[in-house]
Amino acid sequence: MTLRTTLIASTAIAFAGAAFADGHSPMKIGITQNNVGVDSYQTTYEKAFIAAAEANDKVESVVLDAGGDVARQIAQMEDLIQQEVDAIIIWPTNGEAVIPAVRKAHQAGIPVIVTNSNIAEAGFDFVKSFSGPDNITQGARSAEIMCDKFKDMGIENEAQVVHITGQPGYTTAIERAKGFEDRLPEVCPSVTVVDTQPGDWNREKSQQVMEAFLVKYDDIDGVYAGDDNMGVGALNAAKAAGRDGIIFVGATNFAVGYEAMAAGDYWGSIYQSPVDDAEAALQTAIDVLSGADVPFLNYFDTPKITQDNMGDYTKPVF
Amino acid sequence: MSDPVLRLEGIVKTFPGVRALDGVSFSVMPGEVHALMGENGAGKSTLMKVLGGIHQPNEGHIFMGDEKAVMAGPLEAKAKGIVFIHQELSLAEELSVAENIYLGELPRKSFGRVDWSTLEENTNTILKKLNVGFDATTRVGDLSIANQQMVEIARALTVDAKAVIFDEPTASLTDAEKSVLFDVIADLKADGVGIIYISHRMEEIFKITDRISVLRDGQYQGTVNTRDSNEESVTQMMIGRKLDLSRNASHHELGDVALEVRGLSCGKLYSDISFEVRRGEVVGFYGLVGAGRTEIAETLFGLRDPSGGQILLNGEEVRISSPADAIARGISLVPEDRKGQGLVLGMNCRDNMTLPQVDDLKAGPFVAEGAEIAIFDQYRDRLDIRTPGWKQQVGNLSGGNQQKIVIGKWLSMHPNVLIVDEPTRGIDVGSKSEIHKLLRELAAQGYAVMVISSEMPEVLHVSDRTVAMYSGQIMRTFTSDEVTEDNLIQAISGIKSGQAA
Amino acid sequence: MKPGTLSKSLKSGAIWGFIVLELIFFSIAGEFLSLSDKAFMDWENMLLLLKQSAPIGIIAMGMTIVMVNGNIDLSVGATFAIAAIVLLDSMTWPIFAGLGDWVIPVAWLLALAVGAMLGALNGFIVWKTGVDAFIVTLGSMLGYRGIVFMFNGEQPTSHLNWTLVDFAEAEFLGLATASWFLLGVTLVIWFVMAKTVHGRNAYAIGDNREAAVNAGIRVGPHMMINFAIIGFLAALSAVVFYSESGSVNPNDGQLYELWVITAVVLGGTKITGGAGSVIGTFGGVIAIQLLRKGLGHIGADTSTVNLVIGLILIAVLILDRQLNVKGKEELKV
Amino acid sequence: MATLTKQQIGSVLAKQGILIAFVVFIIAFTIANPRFLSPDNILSVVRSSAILGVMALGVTFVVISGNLDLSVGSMMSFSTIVVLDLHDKIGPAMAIPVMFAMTIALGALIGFLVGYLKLNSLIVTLGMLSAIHGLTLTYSGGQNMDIADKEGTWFSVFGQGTAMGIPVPILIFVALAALLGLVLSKTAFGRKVYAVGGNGTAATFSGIRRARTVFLCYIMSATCVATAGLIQASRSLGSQNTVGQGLELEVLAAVILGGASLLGGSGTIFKTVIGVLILGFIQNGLLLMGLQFYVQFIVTWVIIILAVWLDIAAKRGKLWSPIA
Repeated sequence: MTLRTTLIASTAIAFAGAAFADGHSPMKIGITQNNVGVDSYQTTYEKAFIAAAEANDKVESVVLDAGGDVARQIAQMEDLIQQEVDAIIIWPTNGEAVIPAVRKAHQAGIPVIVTNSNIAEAGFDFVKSFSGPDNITQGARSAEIMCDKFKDMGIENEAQVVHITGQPGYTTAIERAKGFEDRLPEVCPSVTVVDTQPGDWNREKSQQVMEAFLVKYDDIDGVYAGDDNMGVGALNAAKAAGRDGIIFVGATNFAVGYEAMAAGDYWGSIYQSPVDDAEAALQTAIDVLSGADVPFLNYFDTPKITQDNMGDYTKPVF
Repeated sequence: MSDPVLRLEGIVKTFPGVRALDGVSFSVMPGEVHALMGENGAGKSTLMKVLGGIHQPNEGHIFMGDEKAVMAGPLEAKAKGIVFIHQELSLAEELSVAENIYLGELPRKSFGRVDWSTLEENTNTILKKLNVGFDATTRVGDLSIANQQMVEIARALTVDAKAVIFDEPTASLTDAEKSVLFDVIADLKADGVGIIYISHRMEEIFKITDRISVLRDGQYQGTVNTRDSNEESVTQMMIGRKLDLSRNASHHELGDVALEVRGLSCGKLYSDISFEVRRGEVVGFYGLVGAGRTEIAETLFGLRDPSGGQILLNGEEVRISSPADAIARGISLVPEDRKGQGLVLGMNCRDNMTLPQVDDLKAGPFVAEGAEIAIFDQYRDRLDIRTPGWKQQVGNLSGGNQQKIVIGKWLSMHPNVLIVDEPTRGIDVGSKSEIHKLLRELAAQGYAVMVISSEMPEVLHVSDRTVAMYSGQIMRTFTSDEVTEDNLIQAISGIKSGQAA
Repeated sequence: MKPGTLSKSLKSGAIWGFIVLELIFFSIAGEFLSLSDKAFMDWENMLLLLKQSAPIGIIAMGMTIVMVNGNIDLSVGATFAIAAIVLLDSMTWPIFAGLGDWVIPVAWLLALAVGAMLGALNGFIVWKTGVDAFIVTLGSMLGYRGIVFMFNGEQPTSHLNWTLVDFAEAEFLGLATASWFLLGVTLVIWFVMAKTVHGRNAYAIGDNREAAVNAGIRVGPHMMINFAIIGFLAALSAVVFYSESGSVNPNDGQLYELWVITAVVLGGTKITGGAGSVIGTFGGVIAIQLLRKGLGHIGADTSTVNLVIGLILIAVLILDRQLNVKGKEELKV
Repeated sequence: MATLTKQQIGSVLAKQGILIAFVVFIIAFTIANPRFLSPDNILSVVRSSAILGVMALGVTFVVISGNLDLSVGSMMSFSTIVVLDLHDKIGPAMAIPVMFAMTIALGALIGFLVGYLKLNSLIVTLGMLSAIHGLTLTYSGGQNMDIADKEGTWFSVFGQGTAMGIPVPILIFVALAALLGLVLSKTAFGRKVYAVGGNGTAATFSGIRRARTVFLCYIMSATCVATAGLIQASRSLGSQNTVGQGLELEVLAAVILGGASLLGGSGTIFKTVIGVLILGFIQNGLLLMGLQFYVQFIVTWVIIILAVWLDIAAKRGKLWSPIA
């Protein structure tokens, strides 16, 4: 059975280049997303992906959502293999747990593209390409934004920072936290991270965490939040407590973060567009299927955005 | 005479603040049916729990034969040959008859499998003895209440019992079933088994028992030979005073017709029921369980929709679609199941008593608690309810006092028609006679009263007229002059006498 | 035919009727809405369905026993995650370094033992304190999840052992390893519930606990054994699943209790205990997985899936209610 | 004499056990960190507990009536998203009543299913948990909802305002607790809720319309959820679709901690408030002690079981269960 699928699939791939180039039969691209609806980044991503696929008449797409559940994602991988799609894009719920499922697709001759957050190295052999932001770099850049601001303010030798992380266990949360915590001591060795708690990508949860931090610590100079949703939650807590002068830095610039920045309350973030993310993933898949040469790590750029340069960027739609 | 199978010696059981059993000593001989009597709260059930190993006595000993027996738990009591037939059905409805009879000791094969063939064989042997119309594989939930009681009784026959304890076994049995039960008891007796028989029903006690032991307030009052005593003397031992069990009929004038029912039917439950109840009159409804008496009451109280016929209140036709409706029209129902239907056991006495009128007792937006307490005090005094105060949880009262709370609840509504279903089921003799007296008094005050009962003495005692029901139909209505025990029994057994009232 | 047989067979057959309905619906809708050229009712797809039902299905078998018993276990998702961590982590422990691939059975046994112990702990608390199982396991759902995070913080625990993955991905007689486990567990639990004294006692306890106590059944230990069984099965589910995927997030298994309970209730087990069948639960599990798979097949989005599953659960309850109505004569309470 | 004293202790524990436990926690945390009892911290804990607390008030009615409500979390997400969306579309003055009407309609649906159709509340509200989440996602299209003009709207008063130095959410919580406390303990409706939960059959036999009472309990619950959603929306002026996710269990934990029995018929608003505060202070206290978040999980587990255990142990007069 496995042999048969492999044969069919590899035959399909063999003809793929020629067939797609002619534009006769459309490419069937399946995607399994992490957890649509948990925040508007993923929703916007899903919409952008569908829009991009519809705009391209050479592409047909099957869009699935794992709802944050590894088991469901693996089942969806199996479904896509069984449906004999031409390529699979996966936004992993767990960068390691999906490796065997990715291997299965690979063995069935279906190229796999990882999107948004990468799978672990052990799976690289079975993947054509990764397309997405570099979360570790993002974390590092947030550290730099914060450090630069502290230096401007002249408090780089005494500043105390609290860190609110994303949902425990998610790759993006882990990588950003790692990037931030590794980079901060390099650029600002005297700044201390006094406390870390998860805010679960949730504005309300983050607000509660920050409220407790504010009671616990009289001196908080900076807050790093794993995304702007949580950052704004922390900002709300600080506002309510009447604590001024705290530097807020986040990531994934949401509309709320952009607005808070415009209002002068929020210092900086990382500009990451789900539309770019989705379009890059789809394009990577198309490139792979068309036989084009695709780099293995296909990062799209996620620049720093602060109050100083925010005029260069449009307000995010999500 | 041989040695007793079971002997109790100076059993004392105390709970914090209470001496529930205070020096109980009696013995049960092989082949003896030994009645245990006493009012509710006298300590019978505590004594049974001591025998069953659920409570450990503080003082005293239990002897089985010559040996001192310590009952560490239900299993050990069973292993020593003591078997209980519980009053409240203790069956698993989803399981088969066989599984229920052998509950806790299903025969095993390898891998912990149930040995179905042995199980069925053994069960059918027992069922044959009981002469019942169902077999081992029937689901218990599909049986009638009476048949379920027979399953309960069948359990006693599974083990090599030395002593069998029957706790109110006839509460829901028909006469035919009762006689089967008495045959079973006779068989056990012949096998030399000692039997403890707990019942409030005097006629049964005097029919089948050999000796009677009496408890009052946890204290042992003595044991008498049944043939040397009579109802009066036993009752006196139990409560220390005499009981009036004479017939009764109204000596006052009857008023208008308060309730009239014409051709009322409800599916298969009952059909073509017609009767009337006048003010100042007590009408008794007598029949077997399942004859449709309770269902008529439930229909009048808006709990069932009739499939045909008319209900007239004070001459006016009414439709009653819910209990709230019934209450608004002045109908009150004291239900048969006191704990299940009559009371919220976790609530206090006052709140239970005023529950049906809580909407009417208003002080601004709130419930007028002062008015509630006044109502409670009034009926506590009138009905002689013994409770430390209105704050007492109803669940902590004795059965008789609980029943009085339910009656008080409905009296305080000043109903046009008061329906009382099994008013004295499971309550002690003292409270029983008080309630009978109360029902007569209510009639004298002009209430229209319907009394549903499975106890003939009760019906005979309180009713002005008696409606005999059989299988969903009224067989005959008797005036108090006409009624005799014989023609009543004939009527409820389905024998037509041709003298329709 | 005895009275009530029809409505009873209608009830026990309802779940299979529902499955057939789903198959027909998704096959037809799939023709119009799905991209795939392959039919939904493709044999391979159905085999896949069986395999994908395993994680929820194996736990659902344990939940059936516990619910028939008159209890409930809300902590299975957390137990699932702990067992997965033990499985994957223990394979890297230095003391097992010399075992080579023999570490696999050792890790399996460890994970299963831990699952059974956590289940037994729930059962022990229910038994000894008399606190309702709903509250006890609501608490341990939090507590066990705390233990999950204690293990490895917010990091996933990973250990990819390709021997293990190959075993988990293997197929025997056309069925995947996970499918075999699901079928095996279903068979064993069916045997226990229908044929053994322990199983029959479980029904008796759930139906009438007082009666069971009076009959001398040791209700406390009995319930504890059943909690241990569901803990064991939650661990077995984790073992089967994570042998293949090799990495566990600390929040894995969240909401599994809801899926499992949904499947068990769909399968006809009474939530108050005393009634329920393993075969019905198997149907419930298949129905749920079919629904999830089918909705994906026709391209429904997350919000629709949530909406539909919630509404179906309620619809099944209403249907069940209608089948149980005895007619106009019924007492209105 | 000795037994009597023991009994007295038992009865005090039974009645006030949860309150005593509460005082013990406060003392322990204060010793660990004196800041714990600072007015700022107390206000902060009570304020952040207010949303959970308001929801718990409604669920108390449902639980006393002998049912469960697991849908309050996703219903709260729904009301938050709806009021934020409508704020910019029809203005806050209209948005608030419309949101209340929509949320109460959902409560009425559940009340109809559980009360009138007599379906099992655990399963119905489990189904609604999922269905309402789907509804919310459909309504919002999965997008976050944000108010455009965050500075200029008076809508922020419910979540961020203060009166007499006390945050408005606290005032709403306290006022609602007082009001519902009176409703439950002093009115005919409250009495009926206890009766229906204590013994539904007996309540019916006393002429109480059981279905209507249960229905109204879910209306109460939905109204409280809508109020919580209002505070939530006003507090952050923007929200995710998942804002209330998981709150149903925390709410239930608070109500149970307060001593309401899941079997129905017992519990009070005052005790629920204590339950809410205990949860809030535990969370806050552990955070102040610098413990990892997962310690909260484990401590909450232990405390829930201990609290319920001691409560029923005092009632039965025995520490260990009599189950053989």
